[in-house]
Amino acid sequence: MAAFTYAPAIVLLPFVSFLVALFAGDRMPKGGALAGITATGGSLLLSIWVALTVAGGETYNQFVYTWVAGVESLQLRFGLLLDPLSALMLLIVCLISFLVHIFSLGYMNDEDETGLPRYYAGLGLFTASMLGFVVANNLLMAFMFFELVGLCSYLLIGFWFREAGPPSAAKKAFLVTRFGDYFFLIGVVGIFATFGTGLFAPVTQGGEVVAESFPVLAEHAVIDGETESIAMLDTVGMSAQAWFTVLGLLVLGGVIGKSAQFPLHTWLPDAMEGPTPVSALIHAATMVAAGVYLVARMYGFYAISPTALAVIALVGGFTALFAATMGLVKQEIKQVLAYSTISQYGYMMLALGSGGYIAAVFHLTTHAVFKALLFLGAGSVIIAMHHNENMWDMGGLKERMPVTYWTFLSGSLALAGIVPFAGFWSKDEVLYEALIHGFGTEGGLGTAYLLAYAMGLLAVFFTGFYTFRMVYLTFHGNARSDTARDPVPVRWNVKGPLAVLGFLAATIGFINMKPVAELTGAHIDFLHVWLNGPDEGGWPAALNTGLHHYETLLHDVAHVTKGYPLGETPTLLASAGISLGLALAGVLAARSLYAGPDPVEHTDKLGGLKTVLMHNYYQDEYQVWLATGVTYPVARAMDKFDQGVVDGVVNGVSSVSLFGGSRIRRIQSGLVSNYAMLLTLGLVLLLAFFGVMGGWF
Amino acid sequence: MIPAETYLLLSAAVFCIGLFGILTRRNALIFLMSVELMLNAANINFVAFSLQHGNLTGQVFALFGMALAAAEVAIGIGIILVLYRNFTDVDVTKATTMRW
Amino acid sequence: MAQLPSWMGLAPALALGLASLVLLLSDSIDPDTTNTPALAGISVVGSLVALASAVGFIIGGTGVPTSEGGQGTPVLFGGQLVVDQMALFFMVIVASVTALVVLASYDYVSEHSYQAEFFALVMLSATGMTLLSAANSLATAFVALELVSLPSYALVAFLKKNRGGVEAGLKYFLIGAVSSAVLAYGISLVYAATGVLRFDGIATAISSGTIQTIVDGSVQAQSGEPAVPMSILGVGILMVIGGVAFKTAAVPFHFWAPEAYEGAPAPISGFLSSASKAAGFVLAFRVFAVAFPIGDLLATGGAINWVVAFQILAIATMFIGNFAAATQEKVKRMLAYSSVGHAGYVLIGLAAVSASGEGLSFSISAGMSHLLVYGFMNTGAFLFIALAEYWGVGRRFEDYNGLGKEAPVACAAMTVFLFSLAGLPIGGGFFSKFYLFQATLNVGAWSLAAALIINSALSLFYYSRVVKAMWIEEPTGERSIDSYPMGLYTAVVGAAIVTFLLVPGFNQVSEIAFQAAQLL
Amino acid sequence: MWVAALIAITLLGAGVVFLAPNRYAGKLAAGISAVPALISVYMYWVYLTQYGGTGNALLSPGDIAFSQQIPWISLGGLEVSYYVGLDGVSMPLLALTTILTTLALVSAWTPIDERQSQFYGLMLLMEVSLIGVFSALDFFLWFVFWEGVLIPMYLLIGVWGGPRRKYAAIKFFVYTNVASLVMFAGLFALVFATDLTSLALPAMAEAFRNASGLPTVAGINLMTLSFVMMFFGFAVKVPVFPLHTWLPDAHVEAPTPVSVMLAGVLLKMGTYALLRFNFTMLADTARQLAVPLAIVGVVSVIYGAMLALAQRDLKRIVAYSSISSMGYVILGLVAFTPHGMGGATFQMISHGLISGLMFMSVGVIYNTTHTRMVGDMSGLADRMPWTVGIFVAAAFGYMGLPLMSGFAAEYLVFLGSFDAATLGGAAPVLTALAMFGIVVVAGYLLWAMQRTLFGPFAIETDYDVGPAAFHDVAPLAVLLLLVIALGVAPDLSYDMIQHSISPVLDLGGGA
Repeated sequence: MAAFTYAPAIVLLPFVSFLVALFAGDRMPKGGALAGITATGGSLLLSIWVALTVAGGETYNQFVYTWVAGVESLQLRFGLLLDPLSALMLLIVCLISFLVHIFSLGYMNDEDETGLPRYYAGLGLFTASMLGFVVANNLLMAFMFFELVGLCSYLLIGFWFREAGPPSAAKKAFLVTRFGDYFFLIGVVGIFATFGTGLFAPVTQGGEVVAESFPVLAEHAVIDGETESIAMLDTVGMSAQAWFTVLGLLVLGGVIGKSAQFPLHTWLPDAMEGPTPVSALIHAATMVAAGVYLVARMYGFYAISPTALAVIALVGGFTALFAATMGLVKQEIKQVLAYSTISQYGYMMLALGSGGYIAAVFHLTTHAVFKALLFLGAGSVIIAMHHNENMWDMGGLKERMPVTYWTFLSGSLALAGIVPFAGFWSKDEVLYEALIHGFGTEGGLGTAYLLAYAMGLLAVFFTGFYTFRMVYLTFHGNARSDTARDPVPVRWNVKGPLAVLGFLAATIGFINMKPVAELTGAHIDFLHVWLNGPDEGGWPAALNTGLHHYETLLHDVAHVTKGYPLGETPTLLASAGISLGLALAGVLAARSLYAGPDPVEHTDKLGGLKTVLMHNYYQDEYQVWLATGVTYPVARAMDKFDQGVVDGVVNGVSSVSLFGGSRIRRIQSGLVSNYAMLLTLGLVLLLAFFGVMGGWF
Repeated sequence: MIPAETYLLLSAAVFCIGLFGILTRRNALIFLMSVELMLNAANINFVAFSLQHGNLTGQVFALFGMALAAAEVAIGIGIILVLYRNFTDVDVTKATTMRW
Repeated sequence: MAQLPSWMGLAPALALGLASLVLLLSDSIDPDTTNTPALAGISVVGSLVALASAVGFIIGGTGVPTSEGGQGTPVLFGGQLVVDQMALFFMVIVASVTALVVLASYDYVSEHSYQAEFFALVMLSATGMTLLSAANSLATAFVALELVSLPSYALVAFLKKNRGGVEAGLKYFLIGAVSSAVLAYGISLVYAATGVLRFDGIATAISSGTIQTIVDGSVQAQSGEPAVPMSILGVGILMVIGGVAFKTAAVPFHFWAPEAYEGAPAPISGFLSSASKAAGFVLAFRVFAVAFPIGDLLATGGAINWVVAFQILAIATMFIGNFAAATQEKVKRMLAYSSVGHAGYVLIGLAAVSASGEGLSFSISAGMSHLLVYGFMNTGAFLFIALAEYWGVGRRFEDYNGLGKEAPVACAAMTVFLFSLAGLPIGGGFFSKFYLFQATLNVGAWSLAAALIINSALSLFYYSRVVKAMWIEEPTGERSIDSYPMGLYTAVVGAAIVTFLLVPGFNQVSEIAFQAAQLL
Repeated sequence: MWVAALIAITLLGAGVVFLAPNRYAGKLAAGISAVPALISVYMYWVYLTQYGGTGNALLSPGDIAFSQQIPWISLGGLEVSYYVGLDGVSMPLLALTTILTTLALVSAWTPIDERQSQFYGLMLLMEVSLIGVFSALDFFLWFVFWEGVLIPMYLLIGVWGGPRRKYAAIKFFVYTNVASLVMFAGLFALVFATDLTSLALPAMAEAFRNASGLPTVAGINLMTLSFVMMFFGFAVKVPVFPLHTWLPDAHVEAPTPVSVMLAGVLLKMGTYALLRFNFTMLADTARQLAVPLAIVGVVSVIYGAMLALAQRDLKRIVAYSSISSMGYVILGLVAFTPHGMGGATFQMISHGLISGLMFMSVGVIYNTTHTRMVGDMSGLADRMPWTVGIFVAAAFGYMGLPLMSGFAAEYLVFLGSFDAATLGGAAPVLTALAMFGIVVVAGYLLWAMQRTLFGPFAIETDYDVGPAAFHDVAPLAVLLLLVIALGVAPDLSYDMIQHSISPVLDLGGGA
């Protein structure tokens, strides 16, 4: 338990490094980088300790700080939930962040960038926010750190604020994700209002539940019909399941924004304006991962809502395919990676939606590694290329930067899903889960799964294609520019992180080789075991966050069932074979088109489709149009209305009064005879009035 | 004895004549005279009803009224005099520098 | 305190009258005297003695019946004059305003000839006002009223070479003459209908329905008990209302006011719009509360419900005065119109009466309180105008631009006056207006309350225009202020201090006013 | 005694500053105002540690902190007294007032360069009235202070304001005064209908609560009519759509320190009064009218935010966003839930700090660049990094960034109103609509920041654009720290607020 006592330090250490870098960074060597490295390194060690403790079967879910005590009302508290899922995520975040910090020494310090304290402060806060999000034991705390993550992305994407592009991209990133967070916030408020708690897992003391969690309450309401205590249902006039679906979808809004799912993915490619290490951090471990992690975190809540599951699966599948097609035609190395990120998170969503909880977490893990690797590799290339990111100006870097090449290749194979690299195992499992649940589940949900599966499968081919198009254009063939012929060498601080990640990208998939496990019967699906926990008792019983529990819910409530069209093992092998085959097909297609010494553009062959793809299906255009073509004119019109009508009425009242005044004063004509006349008239009128009233006449 | 209504009619008539003068004449002096007529209409009432009621209050008031009328004329003439000096006219409608 | 002889009750009036006689005497000895300090000194001493004696009497309990622990009410000349609390209250107003005005006039007239006449006329008019406060009969009231009016006609036209002043004097005089003729005729009709002029006698006649007479100072029914002809009485009352309306500058007898206030020397404008108006109101309050009791009038029926008349007049006066003031170009004329508007507010004192005739003493005390506060804030405002005229600052709003930079103390005082006039709680004006408002709501007179609110809102706009000019605008032309006249400054600052002190001290004022009104 | 000391010291200080030479007036005034600020912080501490459980000043007047009562006036049977005291609602507002005044005075050192002694004197005079407004427990006393705020404000805008200051000043002055009069009339209609003998607020609250058999005017119950009139009167001050049009003009024209006070404290007078009068004294009527009132609040939120989107002037943007923020307060108040009303009150404090911070930051930029137009400048971050840094922090505070006070306030309001019984089935919908404000606010603030603060440095000006002076940035930093402190630990204020709110919620109305 001692590890848990120090767990808050995992979050606080990077936060301290933020403060140190911000206020003392310019007086420190390396502009505060060392503080960040120390802090994330410390956090990494503590995370490992926590993970080991969790591996020992212990978990932790306690409140640590009372934010709002609440008088005769809800208490709002911060707490830590440390279970296998969050322990795993802590490891990922700390590791990536640590490596990114080191890499930044090469990418930022060695390039003599200004504003380093600000940079490292941003990284520190970013890491701290993400870690806070990961360990949050309730939805409110999660939301708060989720928002802080958004702030940090704004600060870091807009790091080069003296140029025009980065501030704009930063604004877009924050704004688009804020739009998603709007729904998330409604969801958070709604869940608190509905259940009176935002806990992800019940808090227990001495075996007694002292604070129930909302997924458990929801479960009781849907399965056991315990809805008396949920007053909100009467207010909204819906059935429990329908209302929970609404809430779940609202929360999903935030997920779609942060994890860059369709249609809120548009911020992510723009976010490439930030420094490349930041991109690595955002894509691999922090911001984008937050969305998917959130769904996994409160998976029990989604598992009871088939509609929400279908939406998640479809959004994920569609995004996977959609983003992959856009990645086909990009010319800049980071853009390709950006779209691949969107696509890969689509797979995770697909997995979550289709009941593949393990698959999603698995893909999250492997993706974190290989995507960080690819970005850092790209960063290395960018250093070498004097910050020219256009792949058509590269070529032939393979010989000049071997370390970068081989590690990048490792990452690319993982991304493309080539056996035995990490991405193959996880992506295969995602597709497999979608497939078997699609066949097994009755009704619309099953159809949705199959549709999502189809889209995900198709995306595998595109993934292989664009990944190796990138590899060939960047590293193979002849150098197409002077800088590519004479690239700037990179130092250990770049190569070191690449090497670590390159190794991991090749091997991390072994933690859950499900096909192998199935075939051999060996218990080597470690991740499955890790997240499943003991089948009876232990932490899954206390926290209700175990895989077994989720599968029960999926089966009992959403009726997600497995189906094997070809029998269990053949289906598994067929699925793996198809996806591998498609991935290889993509790789080969790329090779055939771009592998030569002097590759040429083939995009023109796509005709009109090229234009559409280059413009990203006009997604940006319509969203910009919504902002500047609709919202802004409406605002202008309202402003006119305000100035003209609302203020006009106010000014009108005063004008009318003053006009009345200017008329009334005309009575005073200056002629004393008129005065006498009016005086007499007044008297006569009074006389007449009272004469009639009093009956004098 | 002449009925009281007759006096009332007489005084009302005198009052109205005075009022008519005020409304129609522009010469300040005639204006002043018209006011005197109105005041005297009141005096008629006082004297007549003093007799009617058999007490002297009315008559006393009439005496006061005459004295005050005289004082008023004195002030009035003075003002009309300075009016003439400033506007070279005793037309009450000439002095209209202040209005609205 | 030993029982004083009853004539001592008139001490305030006597002090003022004596001062005016001394001034006249000095004038006849040395007609061309320009010994302003002496003349102004006599006037100030006279008015301060009057003020002191009036305040002393109020505190001493004069006018409060001995049964209630007071000194009793001095009744003089067979009931023609009574010195009750209300009389003393108004004597305080008149004496304070007079003191301020003569103090300010010290600087204002020092360049002019006929100074002794000026001060003598002011003091005579003030004497008339104090007498009017105590008048208990239509006869004395009429005489006192003329004593107020005649000197003031002359005062308005005091600057004989000033066309505006003369024109103002003429208009004031002509309208005044017509109005006093109307009043006299009205009095004659009341006399015709009731046979008496003393207020209590008229009240007896109305309540008993028979013509009265006075024998040896006591009111008796006339032999044969002839009935009061109600229609004649009604016309008479209406014409008395007319006479009162003139003095208080209420619609439709207000036409003289804007011109007279604008054309007259500014201290005189202040004198007329504060003291003279107060004198008109004391007559109105006394006549209508004592002589024409609304309860009896309603009970006997047929004559006139004068409350309705005052409601009409009050609303019309408020609206016409304030709306016309809103768009004026000259500060003084704006104040003149606002003075008309304030007459409308005070008329609520006679208008906020319930259908059964209740609430009169409450509303009258509200009107009295407002008049007292108004006496300071309005006089102060006009004296500030006098100061501006003294400096040769123009009359228009623009001419006041940036004055706050050169004369911050005076302008601060003016700001207090103006906001107090508008009814902001920076001066007593807020409380007195609230008191009036309370009076309207007390009897459920919604229309009066609404008119009060609307006009207060509007008045804030035009008062703040002056503040804006003084403090906010930049000075347009060259202007140099080279002297800071002692007398004017003392008067202006004094008035401002009193206006401000009436915020915490309003309680005393309202209590005395309420007591005075209840004793009627 | 404490409150009287605050008032007396500040008033005396105002007098001293009026007489001080212009050169020293600023520093003198700031020094003098630090005294009431420190005293109120001490009082706050005393309250926090000793009066933790004190109830509402209007509903449980027996045990009110720092109370003092002295008879003053008796008007026709109405007893008026000098009666002051503080509870958990007014204590934070009082502290906000005194602290913000001191900071605003410091921030005035740079921009105010003429007639300083008058400026600082008037600021202190205004502080006197503001202290009075939040501590008075007698209606008349309260109203005297309430109106007393307007006169210094009128002059402060009018004399030291921008090009259209005259129009703005008189509009502000007349508009808010008309509103006060309407409120006044509405309140007193009720006072006279209930035979009150005292104008002490607790007495009024009790009388109104027990009022029965009230007359109807034009078919409307007098209680409802009075409620509407009072709401109108206070809503102008808040301001609430469509009674807001004085605010952008006043804000834009007012000099920075005055804008700070206007947005930071003066607007809160309106919501404070709404809470005290409409929602405490007339709680039953408020519950009945909850849905229309909530709609007014929600419309204000969206309308203000949309208008802010259409502006180019930084100050105007913040001004309109204030309308938006105050809409949340209305929404929270009508909810009649612990977090709704508490959150609304907390939002008063929070918005006071954040909007003050925003206006101050804009002011610091304006002092340097002499323009506030979004299109006229870009890349200021290059030249004034600390100012811009704080500006960005403030803007995110305004957008409701967690761990800053704005988020706490808004979240609590939403939490309180989402299932408010008073709003019935409309509660979630209205709350969700109001929440959309957080998207729009991000839109216009981010847009404005991108255009002005970031990008290549460019501005057409003859002035030297460089870092701001220390005394310009220091108040910003203090405010930012307060914003973060309240965001991290809302209970520094929220606990006492809730304790004082709960008696209001316990009042009848079936809650």
